[in-house]
Amino acid sequence: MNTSTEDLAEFRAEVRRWCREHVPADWRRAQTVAGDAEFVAFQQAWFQELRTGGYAVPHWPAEWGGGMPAAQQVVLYQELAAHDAPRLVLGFVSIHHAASTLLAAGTDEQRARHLPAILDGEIWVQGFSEPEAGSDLAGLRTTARREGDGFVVDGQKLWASGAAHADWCLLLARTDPAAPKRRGISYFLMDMRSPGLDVRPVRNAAGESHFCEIFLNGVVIPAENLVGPVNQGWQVAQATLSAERGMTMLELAERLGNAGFRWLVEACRGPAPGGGRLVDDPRVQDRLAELETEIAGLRALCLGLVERHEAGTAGPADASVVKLYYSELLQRTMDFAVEVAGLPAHTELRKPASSGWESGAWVLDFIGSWEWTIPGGTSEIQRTIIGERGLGLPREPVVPA
Amino acid sequence: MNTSTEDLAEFRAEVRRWCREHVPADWRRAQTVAGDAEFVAFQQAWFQELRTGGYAVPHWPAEWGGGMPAAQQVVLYQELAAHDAPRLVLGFVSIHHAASTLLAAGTDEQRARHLPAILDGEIWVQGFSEPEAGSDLAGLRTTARREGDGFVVDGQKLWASGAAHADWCLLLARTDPAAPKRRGISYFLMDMRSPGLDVRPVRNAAGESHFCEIFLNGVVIPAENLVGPVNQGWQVAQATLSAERGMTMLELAERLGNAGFRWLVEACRGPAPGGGRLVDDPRVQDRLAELETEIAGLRALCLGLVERHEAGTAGPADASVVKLYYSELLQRTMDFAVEVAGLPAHTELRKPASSGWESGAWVLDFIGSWEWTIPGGTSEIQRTIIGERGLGLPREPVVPA
Amino acid sequence: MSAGPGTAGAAGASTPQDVDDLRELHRELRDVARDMLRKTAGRTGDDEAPVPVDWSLLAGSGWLGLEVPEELDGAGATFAEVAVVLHEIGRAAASSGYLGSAVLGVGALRLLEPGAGRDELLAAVAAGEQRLAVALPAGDDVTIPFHVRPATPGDAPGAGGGARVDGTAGFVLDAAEADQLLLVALDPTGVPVVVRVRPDDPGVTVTGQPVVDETRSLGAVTVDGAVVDAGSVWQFGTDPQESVRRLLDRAALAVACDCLGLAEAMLEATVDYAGTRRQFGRPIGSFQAVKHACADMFVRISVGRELLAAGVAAVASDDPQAGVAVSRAKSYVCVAAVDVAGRAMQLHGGIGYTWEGGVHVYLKRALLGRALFGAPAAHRARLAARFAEPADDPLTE
Amino acid sequence: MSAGPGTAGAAGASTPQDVDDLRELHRELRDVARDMLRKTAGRTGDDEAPVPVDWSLLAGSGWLGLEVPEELDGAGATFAEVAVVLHEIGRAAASSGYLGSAVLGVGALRLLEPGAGRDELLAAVAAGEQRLAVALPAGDDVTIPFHVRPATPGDAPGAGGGARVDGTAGFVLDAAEADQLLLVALDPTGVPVVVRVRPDDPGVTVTGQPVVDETRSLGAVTVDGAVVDAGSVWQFGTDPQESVRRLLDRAALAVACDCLGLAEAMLEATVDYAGTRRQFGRPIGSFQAVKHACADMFVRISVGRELLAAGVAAVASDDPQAGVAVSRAKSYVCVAAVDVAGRAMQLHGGIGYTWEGGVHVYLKRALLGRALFGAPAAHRARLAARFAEPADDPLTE
Repeated sequence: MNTSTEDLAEFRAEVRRWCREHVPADWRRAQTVAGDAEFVAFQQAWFQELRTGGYAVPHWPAEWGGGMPAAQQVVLYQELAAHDAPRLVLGFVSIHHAASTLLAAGTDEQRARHLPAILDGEIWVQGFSEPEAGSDLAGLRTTARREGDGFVVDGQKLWASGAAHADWCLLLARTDPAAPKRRGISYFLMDMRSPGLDVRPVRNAAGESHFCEIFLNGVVIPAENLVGPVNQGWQVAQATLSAERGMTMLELAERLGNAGFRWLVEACRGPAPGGGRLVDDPRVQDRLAELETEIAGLRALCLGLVERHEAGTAGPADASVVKLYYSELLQRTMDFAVEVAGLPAHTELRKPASSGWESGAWVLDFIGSWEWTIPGGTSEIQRTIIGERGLGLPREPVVPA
Repeated sequence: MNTSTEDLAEFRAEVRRWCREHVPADWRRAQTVAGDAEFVAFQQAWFQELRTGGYAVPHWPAEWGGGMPAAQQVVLYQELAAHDAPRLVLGFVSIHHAASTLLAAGTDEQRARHLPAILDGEIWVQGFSEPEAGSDLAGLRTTARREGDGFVVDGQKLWASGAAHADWCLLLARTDPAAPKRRGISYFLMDMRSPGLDVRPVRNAAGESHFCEIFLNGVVIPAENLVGPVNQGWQVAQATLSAERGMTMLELAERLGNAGFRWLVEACRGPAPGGGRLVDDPRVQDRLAELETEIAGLRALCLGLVERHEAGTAGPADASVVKLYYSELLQRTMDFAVEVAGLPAHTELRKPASSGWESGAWVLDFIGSWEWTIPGGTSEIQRTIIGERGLGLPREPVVPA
Repeated sequence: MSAGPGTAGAAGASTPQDVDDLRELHRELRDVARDMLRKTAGRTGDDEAPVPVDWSLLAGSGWLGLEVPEELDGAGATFAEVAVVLHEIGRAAASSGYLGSAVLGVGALRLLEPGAGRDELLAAVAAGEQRLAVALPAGDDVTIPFHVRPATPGDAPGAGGGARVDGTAGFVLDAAEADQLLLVALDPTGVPVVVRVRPDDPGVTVTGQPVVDETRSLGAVTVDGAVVDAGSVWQFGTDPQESVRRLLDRAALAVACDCLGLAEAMLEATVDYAGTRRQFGRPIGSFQAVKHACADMFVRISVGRELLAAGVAAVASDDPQAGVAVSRAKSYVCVAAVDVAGRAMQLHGGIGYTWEGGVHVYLKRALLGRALFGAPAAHRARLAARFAEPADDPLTE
Repeated sequence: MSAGPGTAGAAGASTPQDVDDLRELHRELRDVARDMLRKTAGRTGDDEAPVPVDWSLLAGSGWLGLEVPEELDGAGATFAEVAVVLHEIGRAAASSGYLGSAVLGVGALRLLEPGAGRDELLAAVAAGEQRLAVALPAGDDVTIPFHVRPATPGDAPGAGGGARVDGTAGFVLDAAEADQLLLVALDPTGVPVVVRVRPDDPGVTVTGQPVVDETRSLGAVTVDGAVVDAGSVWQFGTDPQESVRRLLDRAALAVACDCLGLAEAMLEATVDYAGTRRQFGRPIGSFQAVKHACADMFVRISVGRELLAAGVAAVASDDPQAGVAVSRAKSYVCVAAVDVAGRAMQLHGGIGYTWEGGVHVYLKRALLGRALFGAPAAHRARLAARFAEPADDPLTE
């Protein structure tokens, strides 16, 4: 497939056509009041719709149904954002984290078992964080004890987004309690219908309950569901992180630029409280130009990361740079949106399910932006990673216990 | 002395009268091209002028020629700034650091010897920093060896502002090399005409040479010039810090508000490059209002620190709060000044000697602002002090050597 | 972190002894308020929404009449004391009708010409018998929202001698719970007046406006041809335009007091958490990333406290230049409060982002506070108007 | 920190192989430049002022004619290659006339209608025989500074057929060292043209304008009734207004390239220093305050590099929409460079504040770069003009 300017223009026209025909009209209103079941049904239906168009897993290898060049993916995500298409929220872990783990470290059997299933709607959840292991995954306490042909898992997971609807879980658990902290951890695929498993939703700061606690009491995982070698789980998790990051961010950057920021500008074109329009206020203009510039930088950064990842030239901290920058830029942008939107913004009490991180319910979007600066390694942790792995600065000395 | 509104208004009128009669006309031009000798002569003359007016050492105790209530000092500094009076640059360490050390920890003999001399123009320099002890004074290597009736000092001092013109030096030197880092340091008054002493100016980033290195080779200090007990020098230095800080900042805050910021606003009232005036640009207005607000906060903070210090209720990190906040606010303000002043600001190649930290030569002023964020404990160190002493957060764990 | 510098002003105090007495008084008031609010604030009901502080507790505390003259059974105190209470309510992120009744309601009434109706109402508010809300501009647009004209028989049967009121105001604090509403209105000659109506008067509609911050009660007040008797249209005691400005300044400053209180609470909670939560084998507060962020919060709060104290002193002493100090305090403190609450959420890590963790309550309240009664940019624009031409006496005192 | 993403553009490359070849070419160019500049830049003379890079070295390197067509003995390359050199000159904070001659001079000449005089000059510049400076607006005000009208015998004896030039331009880069000056002027009908004069022509005055940044040479060019022959008034090849805009974009972007280079150098120097300097018994780079500040510098530079690459690609390919990418790059990179150099000074501690430490050289250069050819606010205002009304195709590609 070529990515010349002409080919991309043609592809864009094709996606535009598709979006005009397939993006559901007025889904926002319905999803704003949707219950859980409606949300799941809508997500599954939209995923299949995208799949029919060939747009569900563009980032997967061609043999599994993807194979779209990064430049085309950018166009796809731009158009989906510009046409206000629903986002794949429920299947996010499935098509990104689960798939990239299976592709990078799974067995042929695991891939054959799960990749087609994901295309058919299998939902995954990530089971990494724990109460005592937030940013410090080395503090993981969940154990997986070898027993016969499998492992028996006990422990507790936190911040497992979407666990209530998940079929499968990417699980990190400690298989060698005696090993040093980052060693002795293994990576499993866990069936969420296993006995001994209890899922409880946790309400987040924005009032949504997609995060869950997962309680694990003697859950049995067959040995064939181990990913990579025993005790190498931390390394497996790290290795897939960079790949995931680039691909997920490609979409999110275009959403921020072509949905979130565009709505913000449109909102500023409406009448301002004291008369006139906000967009004609030089203070607002200045800030909009600054944010647009930063978002343009983000978009280029994300594309660059994907390209370098494909070329095998990505730096050891590139994924952290993108995560940190996106998180804080999202937060800054939403903060500004809250400020310019004034009091009426505070009356938006629910954001539509299936929407992006910037839904237009700016106050909730701003609060939701901490879901980016905290989970998956806080901004503070990302800065440490960038300093140490990206710049080679000396590590924090180890403190005697 | 009373500080009612009426009394302050009367005092203000008196200071205004004095300023109109005594502030030298057009001193800026002369001081911009002044050589070293002219600078020193001008500073000494201005100090005596202020002394005649009763304004040289308002913060000293009444018995030594001061005794002015803080509220009056504020008025004094406001008017001196508003009338663009020269600053006491050369005598700064003498009337602040030296005096407060002598008052708090000196002997009667030391006070009687030096305080009147300072009024007569005795110049002091602070000899604290060393090449290996920048922000970490505990790393001090200069030694003072007991020998007969005195101490013999060897070592090197850095960043000694004004050492080239100084008569005396406030010196920290290690008297017990075996003691833990912050112990075993003593505090001395050192005669700068002592044999074995060599002073070399160091050019700073702004191109000025008031900083000096002091080389000490077998310099003899008589025992009577010890301040406080042997090996308690670090504590003496710390104890006087808070007092100094409040008093020095009271003046600097009013300079920033009533000289620096006012000139900045005046500059913005002139014609802008593309026509119109900068002060009518809402972006500039917004930033000016923000800076003015922050400066108002600084001024109140400084007065509060002096008052709490007098009342004995100052918090353990109050001095650090003021130093950190002033430093960074000065830097932000100068940065903005450079930006709005545009290309012409870059042609100001010298700032007038005897002027404040904001002289109107904005580029040099901006660069000079690092003299506030680095020496005397960097901003990073101040944040650590605030976190640990002000908020009681746990200290950085000690690393095994 | 004990009470630092600048605990709300010393207006009216002229000797050092007076100042000390007032400080002591404020300290006591603060301790009582903190204790009471700790016990009652922060509870949620079955619907998980915050339960307001019991009105009888507020009435019993005497806080409702702090600024009501002693002869009307109030405490005869000033805004300086009200500020202490507001600050504590903010610290507790308490849900209460205090702002609507005791701060805006009493504040509006005290700006009016004295009279029997007004005095009666002041006494009733002080006693907690009547709850008020004041319908005044709540955002950046300060256009007066209501209009009054003489009523004609066409407006209502027998309406002669009365007045007809029209207009609408959004985001009116504590409107839904108010027994009486004070509408800031323009009379037919364009002079601001205050009109008293009741929520159930014909033509008056009060609609709740739920906001993301569940600790605040806001409502839209729509008045469509309501007819009131002449005794319910009240004149301001002095320059009416100036009086409206003072009322708006009071509202803005009240929100700033609240915001400083909640920022302090967030810093304290963060320091506590950082001292106990361990990661990488150490309390997280020993890491510079956390420690220095807390130090920055401390600096912001220290500066905000000084600016707020200046605003409170100016308003409490009816300083004609109070607007400058108010706009400084409102713009600085409310931005700082959002930043501090946001940092608190960040430094609390995962727990900070949960509903249970409670940090979100403060962040939402701070965000609403930033928008209420003039966004920071609006207050800065007001300050900046002074820069256009040189002042007679340019000294910033 | 090796060469990261987006090393200056790939304009003109249409296949992946071309892209790879171009990357390799840029890498070589960069390595040669870095090596050469390391050896020669940063030296100071007896007066402690920086010594410019030897002109013969520049001429010998072939960099002066990178954009000069091959038939005029240039390299026939594009702005993408010039950007690589500019970036390295910035990294070294080198004093050189490269910008005036090879970037602005050649850039201006290439925008003109081809002709013998122009081509001769291009060849002479490529060979290093003639040094140029271009007098164009250097600040936020982009008013064209010179005017041309037909000369009359009153202007000079025998001036018939020639042209008279008047005007003045400040802050002209490399003016004092130029053999010839290209003045951007308006002809009598208000159409922009370029006038070639020599510094010693009657009526032409070039005055040095020393600035705090000693690594740059700036001058004021005053032309008071200078008379030139008709062959020295040159027309632009395409839309003249558009051509001036492109020249200004080129100037702004060239400064941004320089600023990114110096920011990178400052980050590297800081990382080196932080890895070796010890305080409190540890390398200071192991403290989060230092480490996280370096991480922020790295992020800023990474983002700036991408924005710059987009600008360079747009200018190199004569994209008519290049202005957007240029204004983004100029505003972002030049602000970032000042911040990075400032942080570098801070993190170097005492040594960072000495003249000897050398950080100040970079900070001063960054500050001048921020102001040259449009301050960040001016470029943002230009970007913001696009927001006023919805675009036909709103996609930001």
